[in-house]
Amino acid sequence: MTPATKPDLRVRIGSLELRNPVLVASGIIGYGREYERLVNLGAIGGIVTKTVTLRPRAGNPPPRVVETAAGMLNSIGIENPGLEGYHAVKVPILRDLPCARIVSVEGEDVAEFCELVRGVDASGVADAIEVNISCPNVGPHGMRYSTDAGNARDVMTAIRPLTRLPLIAKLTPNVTRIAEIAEACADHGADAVSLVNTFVGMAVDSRTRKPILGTVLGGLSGPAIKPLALAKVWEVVQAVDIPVVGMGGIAKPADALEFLLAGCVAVEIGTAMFADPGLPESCVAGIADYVRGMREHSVDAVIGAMIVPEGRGVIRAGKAQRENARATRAASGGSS
Amino acid sequence: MTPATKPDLRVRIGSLELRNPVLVASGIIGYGREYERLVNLGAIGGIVTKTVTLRPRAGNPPPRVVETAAGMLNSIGIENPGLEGYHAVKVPILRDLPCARIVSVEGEDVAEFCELVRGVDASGVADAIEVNISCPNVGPHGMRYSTDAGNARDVMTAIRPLTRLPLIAKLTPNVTRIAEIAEACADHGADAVSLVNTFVGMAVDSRTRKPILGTVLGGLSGPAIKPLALAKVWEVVQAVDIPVVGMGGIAKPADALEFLLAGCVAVEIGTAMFADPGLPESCVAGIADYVRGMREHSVDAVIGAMIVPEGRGVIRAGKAQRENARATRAASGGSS
Amino acid sequence: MNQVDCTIIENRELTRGNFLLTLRVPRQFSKPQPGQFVHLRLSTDGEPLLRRPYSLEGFFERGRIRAIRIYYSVVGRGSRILSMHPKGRELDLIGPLGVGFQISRKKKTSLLVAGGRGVAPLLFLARRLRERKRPHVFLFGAKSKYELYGYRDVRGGRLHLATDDGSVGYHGSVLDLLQREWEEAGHTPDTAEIFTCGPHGLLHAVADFARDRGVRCEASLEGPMACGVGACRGCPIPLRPEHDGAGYPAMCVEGPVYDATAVDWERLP
Amino acid sequence: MNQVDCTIIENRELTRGNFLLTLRVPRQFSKPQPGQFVHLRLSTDGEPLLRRPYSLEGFFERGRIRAIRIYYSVVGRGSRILSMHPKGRELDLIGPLGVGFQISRKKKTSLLVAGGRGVAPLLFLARRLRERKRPHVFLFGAKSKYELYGYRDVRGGRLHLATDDGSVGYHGSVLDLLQREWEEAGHTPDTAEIFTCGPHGLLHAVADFARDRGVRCEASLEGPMACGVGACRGCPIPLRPEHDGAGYPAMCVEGPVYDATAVDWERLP
Ligand SMILES: Cc1cc2nc3c(=O)[nH]c(=O)nc-3n(C[C@H](O)[C@H](O)[C@H](O)COP(=O)(O)OP(=O)(O)OC[C@H]3O[C@@H](n4cnc5c(N)ncnc54)[C@H](O)[C@@H]3O)c2cc1C
Ligand SMILES: Cc1cc2nc3c(=O)[nH]c(=O)nc-3n(C[C@H](O)[C@H](O)[C@H](O)COP(=O)(O)OP(=O)(O)OC[C@H]3O[C@@H](n4cnc5c(N)ncnc54)[C@H](O)[C@@H]3O)c2cc1C
Ligand SMILES: Cc1cc2nc3c(=O)[nH]c(=O)nc-3n(C[C@H](O)[C@H](O)[C@H](O)COP(=O)(O)O)c2cc1C
Ligand SMILES: Cc1cc2nc3c(=O)[nH]c(=O)nc-3n(C[C@H](O)[C@H](O)[C@H](O)COP(=O)(O)O)c2cc1C
Ligand code: FES
Ligand code: FES
Repeated sequence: MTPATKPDLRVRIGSLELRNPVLVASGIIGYGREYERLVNLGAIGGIVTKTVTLRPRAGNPPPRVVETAAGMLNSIGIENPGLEGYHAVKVPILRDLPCARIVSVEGEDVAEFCELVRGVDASGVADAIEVNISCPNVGPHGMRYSTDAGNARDVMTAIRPLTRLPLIAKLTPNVTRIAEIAEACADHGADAVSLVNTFVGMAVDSRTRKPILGTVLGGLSGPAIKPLALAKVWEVVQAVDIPVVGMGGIAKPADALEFLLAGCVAVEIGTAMFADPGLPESCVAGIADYVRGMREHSVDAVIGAMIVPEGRGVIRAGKAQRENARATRAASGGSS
Repeated sequence: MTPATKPDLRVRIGSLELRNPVLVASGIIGYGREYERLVNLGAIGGIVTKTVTLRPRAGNPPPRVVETAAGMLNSIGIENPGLEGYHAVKVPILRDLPCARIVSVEGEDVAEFCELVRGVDASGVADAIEVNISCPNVGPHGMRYSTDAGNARDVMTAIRPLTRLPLIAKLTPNVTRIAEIAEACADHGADAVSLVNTFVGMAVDSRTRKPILGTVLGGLSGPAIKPLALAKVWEVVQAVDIPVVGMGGIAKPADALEFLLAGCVAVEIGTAMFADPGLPESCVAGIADYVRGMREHSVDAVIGAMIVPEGRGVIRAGKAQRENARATRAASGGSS
Repeated sequence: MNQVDCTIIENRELTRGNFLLTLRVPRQFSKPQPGQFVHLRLSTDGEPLLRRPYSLEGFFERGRIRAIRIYYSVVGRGSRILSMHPKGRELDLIGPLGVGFQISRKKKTSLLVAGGRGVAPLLFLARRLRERKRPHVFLFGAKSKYELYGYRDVRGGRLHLATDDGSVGYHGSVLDLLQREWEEAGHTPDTAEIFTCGPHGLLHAVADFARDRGVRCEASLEGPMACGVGACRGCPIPLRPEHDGAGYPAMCVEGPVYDATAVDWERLP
Repeated sequence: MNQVDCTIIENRELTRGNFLLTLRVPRQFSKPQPGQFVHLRLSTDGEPLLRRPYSLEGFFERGRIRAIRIYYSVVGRGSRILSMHPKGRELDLIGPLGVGFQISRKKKTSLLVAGGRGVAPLLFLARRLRERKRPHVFLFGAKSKYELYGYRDVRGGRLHLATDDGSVGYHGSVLDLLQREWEEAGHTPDTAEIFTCGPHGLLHAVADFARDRGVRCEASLEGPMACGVGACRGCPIPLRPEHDGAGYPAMCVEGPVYDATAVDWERLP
């Protein structure tokens, strides 16, 4: 077990063990099929599916995407086949994936969330559920759930008894204090929180004098938001004990490391994958190299290892778990 | 008065008439002196000074700036000579400036805001006051004022009787609903609101495992935030009737136009000026060209001229005023 | 479809702002159909952030060398960067993507209606029609003779040119040429079909022309794309009300060539 | 100080990743002092967003032609872009900026302590000292002989070299050279002063050396900058506790050359 051996990159989100901390974010890779020739899913931790809603959604009118400085705005509007379509069309695809399958769901009210969680649980192919209480693109409903800690609590309280799958609550950054919402989720049964979803943004075409997106407003993602995403993560890792999954603008392995160092147990890769489908795999390699460079043998040594200046914060998220994992591994005497 | 004549770019913020709608943002150009050889202040609308606080501030420990994807993080910490230093050192500089002088102030509580407004009013060189209730870099105090509509109301209510100068409340974007704070300012005496101040952000150096900024968190500015700034502006222009001054990521004339089209009566140029000190002047030229291209003779034709898709919003900000201006000019039969 | 590294053989400015890019592609790049596109990564430093889609102007095999050609205009930051790439530079592309033009089983005359740089995929199609010995007529309109790229290659069928400034061919729109060809040659929906590519306004007009007459008509569409492979749903094709329920086909996988008479042109970006 | 457009006369890679850039500057560019810097705009498309500060390696006038030289290393995106700019390209720069090295009125021997690419402003200073016929000793340390740039130009004073790998000169640190020079030549605070530029660790050590002996010592500092002209307060120089009350001098206007014994090196980024 010298640093030269293959480092142990396994991490846990509740009862789910991932082979490494690199996931693909929701909305980026569909349900895995479209990118199957471009991404080696067997090398990464897992994927989060496009969000499933109860009824099918055709999505928003075009244009739905526009590139901005180091970012992109989207207003997809959760185009998806609905829960029935999920069962009929997507479950068979997910069944064969060689990595963890985290199914993302979003309801318009508590009852819908319950139905979705029951449905996904019954589908038998989900390794975890990402509870999308944060999409900025589906009007007042999504925003309502996303910006109010009380609603987050109601959703989590209602769905928690319905499944034994790990529940990851996905948070919006478009709030004054994201930690409040994270706390509400942690206190009411979430096994982890993931953040950030997109930031509300807008672009205007001065030639046509029109907003560029059909919906006027959309969600900003990509490298432009990385500093903002990290700050939100920083707020949350100091507020909750459950694991935090970080994302927002990751475009190279060093970006993924910033999130892990800041206390995230795993990361999700989004927009930058459109240009570089190999990015999730290269992040895995970069993290392994980094662990080796630290002369450590497990990614646990990286998570939350940021050196925080005196009096400027303490990372709580996932700490107990990490210490526990370390102890277990020490006791069992070995890594993979 | 054919479109070929020089367009009338004058705009009003309360009782202040600007020769054109292009200002330099607070914290970018000091009090005008440092950039005097690089910027033709006589060609632009005005400058907003570095924020003045009651007591001198040495600012935050280094590093204070770091470049990110299409943006920069800063944690200057309002380094300034305090109100006394302002009187002694800065007033003489401001006196000679060939453009409007908007003095930015920030207090740690209502009493400090009052003292600052009285002091700046008495200094006799301010054409307006920008009330900075939004700085993310001075810890709990700034953030407290910035994220709570009640505090905004208290500050505005207290300072309004102390001066006849136009008061422009500068808002933070780091809130769930910025319109609430804008409304509180509008209802309690603000002549205008300006937005956005920086977004809270963070960067980590994975090589040293340390946060890059000395304060861990800083404020993100530059082109990266333009879509976010526009979305905040869009929220505010639909909520208040007073003029809105827009900023955030303007790096070319077309960016300035996006803000004007979305309903801003003026814009402030920030970070992008560090690379291109001629930017404010080229924005003025670009706006004039655009007015000509529309075959109009006044910038009033641009402000709020965005074509909004059916049912997706109505621009209120500055409308009455603009219509009024149009009527007055029509009656007086001419522009400049 | 594959992600491959290819090498710039040539990247030449033909007329002001219009470039012909020839790329050597490896074996893994499967044989493309006319109308298909590739998704090009223009830089690896994140600027621009997204890939850019380009239709294929042609595919060529000579011995063991395979090459593709793209005809492109400099319109923004991505294409500007592309125009500066020297010969020998490697480019990462994903392709061939999307569905191309579908030539009817039934032997019909293909009317190819090209506007400006939209000529690119139609040149590819014309070569294919010629190989298959299918009758076709090539109608090509552009601003001026300087924008008339590639038509000298068109050999298998009749060729009619139009320019806005009258510098070559008919002085006016290619739409007039279509109208004239239709009437003078006596085409019917049973004997002819239309393939078109060009500016939005032209496609819209050709689509109306076809719908009015009940002619089969395919257009190669353009619009913003992110993934290019059908995963992100960022490239919806808006359909006319009578197609409601079909949702929004994705331009990148169900297009970019699509039934022009079904598209709601008012709502296409 | 002015904003001027200047033209690249030469941009040559001397050793792996280390470039010498020669720029023709217009008349409005006033005569710079050794230790001053220029703020270069490396691209106009916003990437990178900020200018980059570079010390002057030299200033040359021949007839009506004025030129400056910069010796730089490729370390990140900005310098990489700079390294790709061809001869003839125009670059927008602001300068000369900041305060340079202050040679004492009183005639002292200047000990120039250079580490790696930090040699650049000291070469400029050495030329100035030679012109003024001031005694000086040039101590230069680098990783290996390949990083020893420009020392052949040093003609006015004694020269001692050190390399980490022993490939040329003393096998070890330039700090040892300073120590030896100090002792062997019998310098005192009254007869000698130190000017230094190089990596953070070296400057810190030289500063400690100087403070211990009460020698006047100026260092050319580096750190992130935004405006470069004193407006944004983004480039604070942290001072040692005994200088509390002086606040944070701005590196760009009160530096980049600053009293090394006053700097709090632990807190300098
Ligand atoms: C399937 C497909 C095939 C294409 N084939 C070709 C081709 O063969 N040759 C060619 O020159 N171009 C083609 N295009 C268009 C090409 O993709 C765009 O010109 C390119 O993406 C512009 O990138 P940019 O960074 O230079 O411009 P940007 O900076 O992204 O944009 C510059 C301007 O062009 C507009 N624009 C951007 N993308 C598009 C687009 N896709 N359609 C219309 N307007 C756009 C923007 O609104 C903006 O006003 C094709 C597009 C698609 C979707
Ligand atoms: C007054 C002054 C004079 C300078 N003179 C020279 C010179 O003569 N020759 C030369 O090669 N360089 C010089 N530098 C440093 C030079 O400015 C940086 O190397 C350059 O800004 C890096 O830009 P980049 O975009 O290539 O790197 P970035 O992508 O910005 O950064 C790459 C890496 O370098 C680090 N870095 C960035 N800027 C600095 C900096 N200013 N100081 C230390 N580390 C930094 C970053 O943290 C990062 O790790 C000087 C700096 C200052 C302030
Ligand atoms: C095109 C697109 C579609 C997205 N769809 C979803 C979605 O359906 N559900 C969801 O939770 N997040 C969705 N997201 C948000 C991403 O999962 C992620 O939170 C966000 O993009 C930030 O990460 P990035 O900057 O790496 O892209 C979408 C993002 C993009 C760009
Ligand atoms: C270095 C720096 C210092 C700033 N200082 C202040 C300040 O003192 N007061 C203030 O109200 N805003 C300050 N700001 C915020 C700007 O005025 C502006 O709101 C913000 O940068 C967004 O605009 P931009 O993206 O164009 O830079 C500062 C911004 C920067 C980059
Ligand atoms: S571009 Fe992603 S689905 Fe078409
Ligand atoms: S870089 Fe702006 S004050 Fe020095």
